[in-house]
Amino acid sequence: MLRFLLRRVALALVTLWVLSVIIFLASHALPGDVGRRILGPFADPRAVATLDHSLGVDRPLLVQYLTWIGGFVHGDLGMSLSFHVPVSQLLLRGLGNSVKLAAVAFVIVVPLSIFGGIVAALRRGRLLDRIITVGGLSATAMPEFVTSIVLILVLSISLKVLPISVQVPPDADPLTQIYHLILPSLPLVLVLFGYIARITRAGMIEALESDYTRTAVLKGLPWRTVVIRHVLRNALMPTIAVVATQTGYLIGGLVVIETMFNYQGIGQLLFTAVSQKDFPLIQAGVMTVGIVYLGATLLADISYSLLNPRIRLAGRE
Amino acid sequence: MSEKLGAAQTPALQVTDLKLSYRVRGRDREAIRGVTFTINRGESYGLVGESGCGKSTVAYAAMRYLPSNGKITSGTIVLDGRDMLAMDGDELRQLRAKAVSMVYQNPGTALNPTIRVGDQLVESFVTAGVHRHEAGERALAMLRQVQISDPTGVMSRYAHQLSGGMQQRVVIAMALASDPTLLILDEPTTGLDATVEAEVLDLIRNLRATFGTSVLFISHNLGVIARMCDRVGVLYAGRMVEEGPAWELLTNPRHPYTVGLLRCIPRWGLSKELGALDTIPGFPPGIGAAVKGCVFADRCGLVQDICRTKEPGLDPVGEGHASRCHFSDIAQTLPSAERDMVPRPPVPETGRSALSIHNLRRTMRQQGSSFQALAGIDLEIAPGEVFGLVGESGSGKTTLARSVVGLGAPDAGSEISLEGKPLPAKVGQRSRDQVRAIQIVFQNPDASLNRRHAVRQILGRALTKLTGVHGEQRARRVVELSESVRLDAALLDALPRQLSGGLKQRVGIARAFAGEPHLVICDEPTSALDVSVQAAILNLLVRLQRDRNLSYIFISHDLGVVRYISDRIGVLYLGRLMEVGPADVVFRAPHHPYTEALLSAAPSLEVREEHRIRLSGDVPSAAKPPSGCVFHTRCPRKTGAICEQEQPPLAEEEPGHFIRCHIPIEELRRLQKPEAAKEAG
Amino acid sequence: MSAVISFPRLETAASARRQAWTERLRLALRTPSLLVGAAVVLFWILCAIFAAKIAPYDPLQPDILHKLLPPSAAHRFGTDGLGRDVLSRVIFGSRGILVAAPLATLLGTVGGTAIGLVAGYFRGLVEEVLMRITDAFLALPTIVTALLVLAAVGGSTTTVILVIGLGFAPIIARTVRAAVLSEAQLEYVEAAKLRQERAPYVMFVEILPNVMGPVLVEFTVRLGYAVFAIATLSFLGFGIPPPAPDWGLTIAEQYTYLIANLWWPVLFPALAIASVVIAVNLFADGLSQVLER
Amino acid sequence: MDREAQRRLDEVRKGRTELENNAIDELIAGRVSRREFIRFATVLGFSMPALGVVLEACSTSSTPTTSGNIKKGGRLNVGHQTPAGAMDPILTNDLGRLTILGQCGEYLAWSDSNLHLRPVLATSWTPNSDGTEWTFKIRQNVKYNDGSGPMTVDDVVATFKRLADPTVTGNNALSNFKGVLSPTGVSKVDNQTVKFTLDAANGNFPYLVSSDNYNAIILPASYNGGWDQTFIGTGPFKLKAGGYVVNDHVSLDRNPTYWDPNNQPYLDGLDFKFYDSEPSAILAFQAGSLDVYTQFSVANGQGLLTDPNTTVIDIPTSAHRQVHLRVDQPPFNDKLVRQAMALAIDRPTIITGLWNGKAQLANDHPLFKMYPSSDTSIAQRAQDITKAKSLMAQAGKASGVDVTLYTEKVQEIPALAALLVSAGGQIGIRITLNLTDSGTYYDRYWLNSPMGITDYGHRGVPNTFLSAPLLSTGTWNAAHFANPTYDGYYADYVKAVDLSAQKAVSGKIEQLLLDETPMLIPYNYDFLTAVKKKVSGLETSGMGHMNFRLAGITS
Repeated sequence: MLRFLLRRVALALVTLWVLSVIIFLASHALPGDVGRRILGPFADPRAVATLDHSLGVDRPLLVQYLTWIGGFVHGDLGMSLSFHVPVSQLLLRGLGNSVKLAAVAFVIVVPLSIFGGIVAALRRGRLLDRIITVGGLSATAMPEFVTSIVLILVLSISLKVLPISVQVPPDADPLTQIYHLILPSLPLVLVLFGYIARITRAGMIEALESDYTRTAVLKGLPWRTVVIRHVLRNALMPTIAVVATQTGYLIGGLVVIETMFNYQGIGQLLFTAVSQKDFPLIQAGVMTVGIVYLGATLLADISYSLLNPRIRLAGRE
Repeated sequence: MSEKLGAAQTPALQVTDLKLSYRVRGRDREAIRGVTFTINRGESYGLVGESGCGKSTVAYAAMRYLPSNGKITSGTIVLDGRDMLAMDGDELRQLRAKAVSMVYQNPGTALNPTIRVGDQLVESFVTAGVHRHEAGERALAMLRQVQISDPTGVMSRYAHQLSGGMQQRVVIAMALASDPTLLILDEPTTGLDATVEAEVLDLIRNLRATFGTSVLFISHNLGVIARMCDRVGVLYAGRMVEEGPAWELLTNPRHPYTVGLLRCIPRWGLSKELGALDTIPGFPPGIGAAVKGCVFADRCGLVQDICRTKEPGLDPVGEGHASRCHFSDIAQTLPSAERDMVPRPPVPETGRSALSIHNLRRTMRQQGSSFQALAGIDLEIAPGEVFGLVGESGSGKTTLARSVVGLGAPDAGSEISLEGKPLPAKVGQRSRDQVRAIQIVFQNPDASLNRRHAVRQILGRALTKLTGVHGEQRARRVVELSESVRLDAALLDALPRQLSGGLKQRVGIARAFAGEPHLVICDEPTSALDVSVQAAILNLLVRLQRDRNLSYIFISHDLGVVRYISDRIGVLYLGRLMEVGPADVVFRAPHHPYTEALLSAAPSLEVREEHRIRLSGDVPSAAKPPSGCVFHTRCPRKTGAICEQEQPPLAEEEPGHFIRCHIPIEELRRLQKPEAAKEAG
Repeated sequence: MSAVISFPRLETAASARRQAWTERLRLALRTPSLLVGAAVVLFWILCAIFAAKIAPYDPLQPDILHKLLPPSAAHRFGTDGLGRDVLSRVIFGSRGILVAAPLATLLGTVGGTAIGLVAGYFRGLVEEVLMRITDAFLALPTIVTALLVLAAVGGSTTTVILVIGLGFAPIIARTVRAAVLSEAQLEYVEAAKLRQERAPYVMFVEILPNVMGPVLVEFTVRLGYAVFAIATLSFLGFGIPPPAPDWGLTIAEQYTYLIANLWWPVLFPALAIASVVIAVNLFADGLSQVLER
Repeated sequence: MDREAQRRLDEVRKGRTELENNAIDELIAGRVSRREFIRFATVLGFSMPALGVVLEACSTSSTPTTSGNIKKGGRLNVGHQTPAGAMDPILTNDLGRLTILGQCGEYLAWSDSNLHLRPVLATSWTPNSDGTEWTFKIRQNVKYNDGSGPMTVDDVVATFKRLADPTVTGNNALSNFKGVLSPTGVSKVDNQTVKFTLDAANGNFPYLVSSDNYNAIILPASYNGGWDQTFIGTGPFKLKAGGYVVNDHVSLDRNPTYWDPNNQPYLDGLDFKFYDSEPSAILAFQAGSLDVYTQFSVANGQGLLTDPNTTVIDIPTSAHRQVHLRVDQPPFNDKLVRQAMALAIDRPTIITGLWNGKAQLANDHPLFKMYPSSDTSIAQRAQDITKAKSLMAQAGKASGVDVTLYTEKVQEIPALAALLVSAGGQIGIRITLNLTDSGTYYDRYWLNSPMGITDYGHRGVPNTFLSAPLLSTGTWNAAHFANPTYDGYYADYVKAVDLSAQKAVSGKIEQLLLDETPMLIPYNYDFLTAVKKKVSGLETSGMGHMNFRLAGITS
């Protein structure tokens, strides 16, 4: 178990390092000159050169990389070129906001889709199964910007049941905050629903067709007990891993959603950074996305291994 | 118990004219074509037949547990006096909870991997109506009854922490929790090692005696059936073709299929010198195939016109013995399908060796720890010799085979030489001649043949790479090669999945022979096949070996098969050869205690109940081999401290007969006398 | 000598193969999701090919005095903010995505399959290095990778194809590697080694055909996501540049009209995207069902 | 003009410079319109009473519009473009920042929507006779919004020395002061007076110290960076504690120490919420989370224009899209082809269709009608396909030419590009579009493309428009236009301080540019601000300033 975890952590760290190199190289492929980007097209070339020098972007790549990654390790992510504030400040706030939004989406989607997947598997091949799988597939297939528009039109503008604005007074109580986040989280919910439900359904079907389920049924256990005690526990294990890998997908969705709803999360921050070629922010932002994803998958690995006695007890005996 | 006695008059299970079909690709295909049988109270009833004949389907039908596409189209199933097909869900559940239980193949998957074994067992008791407080105690007691040594410890473990044998004991314990009227055992020991299998079978016999449970025992292995059952039914293509008392049926079969099946089996003491094995040509009708007349007519050597038009009834041919054959009286005159086996001249003692292995060691890593899969093997194989290698799983048989062909390099210091010349460790380093000289026939043709390559491509590529032929010549050689393994040239364009198991294995054999090898390693080449097919493959291998005078290393866990085909035999245990000698010598006492245990564990058609020795426990982990003689932990003949401290040498006790044991051969001979006498008789 | 054993149920292996194909085709015809998916995709392919014949107007021709006309007989889907015919733009819009999405997916599939094959076959250091790079890319959502690259090189159809391909390659590499790992354990691979086949032969001739099933399924699944991703990139302004009648771009350009209840310039491209993605996904779903059996 | 008026006019004339008297003469003679006069007079620094006298004498009147019924208190939610960089006056170069600057800081003068200057921190100003020296009287007893102060002449001097200093990194004010004002040219005369000695004569200098030069808010002499922490200035609002969150919002409170006792802000405060994308801001405005959305485009704001609950404040500006036609490369190296392209464009249709009328016709030169110095008598170019085709034939290009149009994906520019494609197509100029993000356009294509559309913001005076993109030495000369005659005209224009002289040069420039056609300018577009009906009193400017001082919520 410990060995397993250590290996996973080590792998994640190596992956992170590779990621940092990729990001660094990619962001240095950005065209144009950093100083020019900061000072704008109408600035004096001498001023640009001076700024470049003071930023250190005229030094060798390796030196720049080491400086950057060194700063990163110490929590110094540099200054944002477009906002002139420390990148860490922007990212922390963005991440906090995104986590709120993602949490609302997860809280809605995870129980819903798992339940949907379970129901579909239990009604396999019947109408309800078709509705859930095809419906889920369709929802997953719709780009967030398409669903957002429809949801805004229907829920906010026509029915006026949800506020369109995600801006909550900062001192608002948590319930109000959540209320404001429901609408933007719905497109994410739709995208994730089909996916998680599908995996849950597949896991359920595999578990339902397994020998141990047959054992349980032939033991004469009531069907409810078979499902709850024997099937679910095994069926939901792959779902956990999937839910975690969906965080990556979720961040991709957040770029769109946050931009559309003008929600100051990491997605919008990334979008802005990329639009404005604010490379310290791009680097740190993309790194953060990577860290969040790897952290989430690591967390999933850990919970998976805790739930799976095969891994939990490995090395013992 | 009292309930059972009270109901003693009604049979435990009564299946009448059961017909069942599966809906496959939109069509209902009949799999069970009318099966009738009765299992009486306390009776053990065996159901045998080759794969696809419908054994398991009948078993699951008896529990009314069918896949969603399966449908019972007619017939009745009466269990414990109750009509199962008329039950609603709750009644059925009650019945399963209390009256009928099942144990099946792969105990590892039958147990829930995420629930502690104890909890699963307790659950069985609770479901059967035992009070929750009491269930724990009862579970422990039951574990003791299935002879689990540390029941408390096992209760708190998960399935994956138990060995296969232990898992099966737990499953059996669960099945017996409800003290069922009927226990269905579906290939309960398939996949277990011979010694473990013997133990489990013994356990089942004993438990049956204790509980008085009726048993439906399903197996493809006639030997197991013979040992376990009172009465036997032979299924063929969803039809009961013969039924009778076990002993009577196996010694005096009255249906050509049973006769053929029995003849296919390499019986005890039978060797290739004594003649070819019989085979059953052709294929059984598939599920849903329209059958007119006798289901066996297409493959029957006694077939007459009437067989194709009129279906014979299951008519009595003796006391409780019935056969579904128009000619049951002459069934045993079934002509043999293979007649061409001539005794082979004995291996010439030229003193040359085809393959020489010296101090072969192989250290392998698994989950971070390393272990010796092979711990110093010395072996000489003469040209034209068949060397049989037996041993349980994990003994290193396959590792040895792989080392010889050059897949997976042995440790430094190991020496393998081919015809006197040292052989590079890895196949990539070997010359083309060396590569073509040593080839292998794999166990599972499904895995060893590329699913996407046609037979012609598989054979042609092997010919090109091994012999360098191209174009026209290659095309001709492919045809020759396929004919040499008796594969119709029309099948050359087929993909492996379009071929039956036996045909696939012929392709595998042809491929191994493409480069005209000097040494072929046969790694369990028939263990995935039905006995009738196995016989044909064994015959083929014998013929090829005889015609080309090449050497085999023949690996198998089936002692009968090894005995049949081998000239010499080596017995492997934990990466060490425990005994090596001429086949007939090794099979005749005295033998190494491990060989003795293996021999006595092997289920066979001969009744040899009195003198069996049993090994307790499982094969120790190769990562932590026992000190001294590696076998001492399980050895029934262990003499004392010396066995634990000192590894005995592989000593030549008789000319050509080597045994690795501290016990002197005379002592072994004395200890094993009774069996030896039996064997000789 | 006993007779050579023949296969009684088949005349020749060739007919056996034909039978296998017809069997599979029959199975495909009995899989509704596959059929519906294929039909819709085919519909759009026809639209793309014959766009010039079908479309009533030039999709790029503005007529700003007749902008934002609701659907009518002259303009079945109405006109957009520049007075261009929405129907014609939707029809022509199929072109970009139907070229870009398959190309991007193909690129990702070919690249990913190669990486997966090499990693799964060679194991050891090669595998470690490849998989770490793959993992690093996997840690980023495709959209983020795409933004990163598009920011660097600017948006054009070519870069979008390349970047989506780049984003997909690691995902496909993972799938292929897993399949290769289990294939490589099978003995036919050892049989190949036992006749001294070179690694490329083993990878591409022996193993590849056997992992084509998962690759094919992955391809169709990715294809659906490619449509999704390309549309999203266009929407974010990093994809195919205007004035192309690209659906995602059109939605981005016109979605504010929704507020003024001018729904037609947005709804129709949105439906088009949805129909393509759903169709491709249905097709993928059906295909995996057919291949599974 | 009655005698009394005449007498008072004469009084006013007495203290005036020659330039000022010249302006008055022009007005009386009817050579300048009242509007032009006011503008010119304010440039020259007529004090309000004096201006009033002149206009009254000429039977005109100037009464600033005031709104009634505004209640005191309340806050407004303002949707606003995200500031594109550090909140620092000297670095500011975008609407996102300048609007915020203007809430907390003030300028010497305010340039209103009609390009009239109104005294703010300066009470009056006067040029010397040739326009090389300008003297400003500074308002007294003005406190800063942190309670410090009062603002002194030293503060003003320090502010402008900094703004004119070319060594300050990222100094955006240089675009106005380069060649006009050096740090040494700023001097304190006395405790109430500042003198600017210019590098060259400039008749429009007061605009450069007004709100049109948005960098020029007056800061304490002690100011040394870090504006985003303090938001210091003399304006009607101040930063609410912790109210600035980068990339998110700014919350401002009323400045309780605001200097003007008669014009205290009604509002308790303003909450600016930043939006990266216009559609999301419009959605938020539409859904009621915003009271004001500072600037929206017609393309995205169709809904706002027709919304009964919304007032649209519509200010004409000199902001425009400049389509450069590179004169030293085919196909536009031929004047005839350039003219043909210009004649192919149907400007009124574009204004109606693309802008819903919220734009003004322009005539392919930057001397827009809104500038008093422009010569409005030059005929407006109109679509003439026949003539365009014959010009193409005349140029030997009857079979057509191919060209790539590069531009940025900003606001309606892609639509304009599409319309140009369609216009060119009519006469055989086959245009391929290459649209990129702004950064790429300016980095790579702007100055290196045969044809491009560049986005030019509002300027209070045309000087920059006439120099940078058109002079042979011009730094933004994307058309690579090099015409000595033009360069000469430009020098004359800048030197001219006399309105009629300016107009005369303007006419020549306009004609030359129409003939040469190095650029197409189809329109000036209006600055549109969306305000909820309940909000009143908001004053906007073409530059993008939002004067919330007199804004409030109506009861």
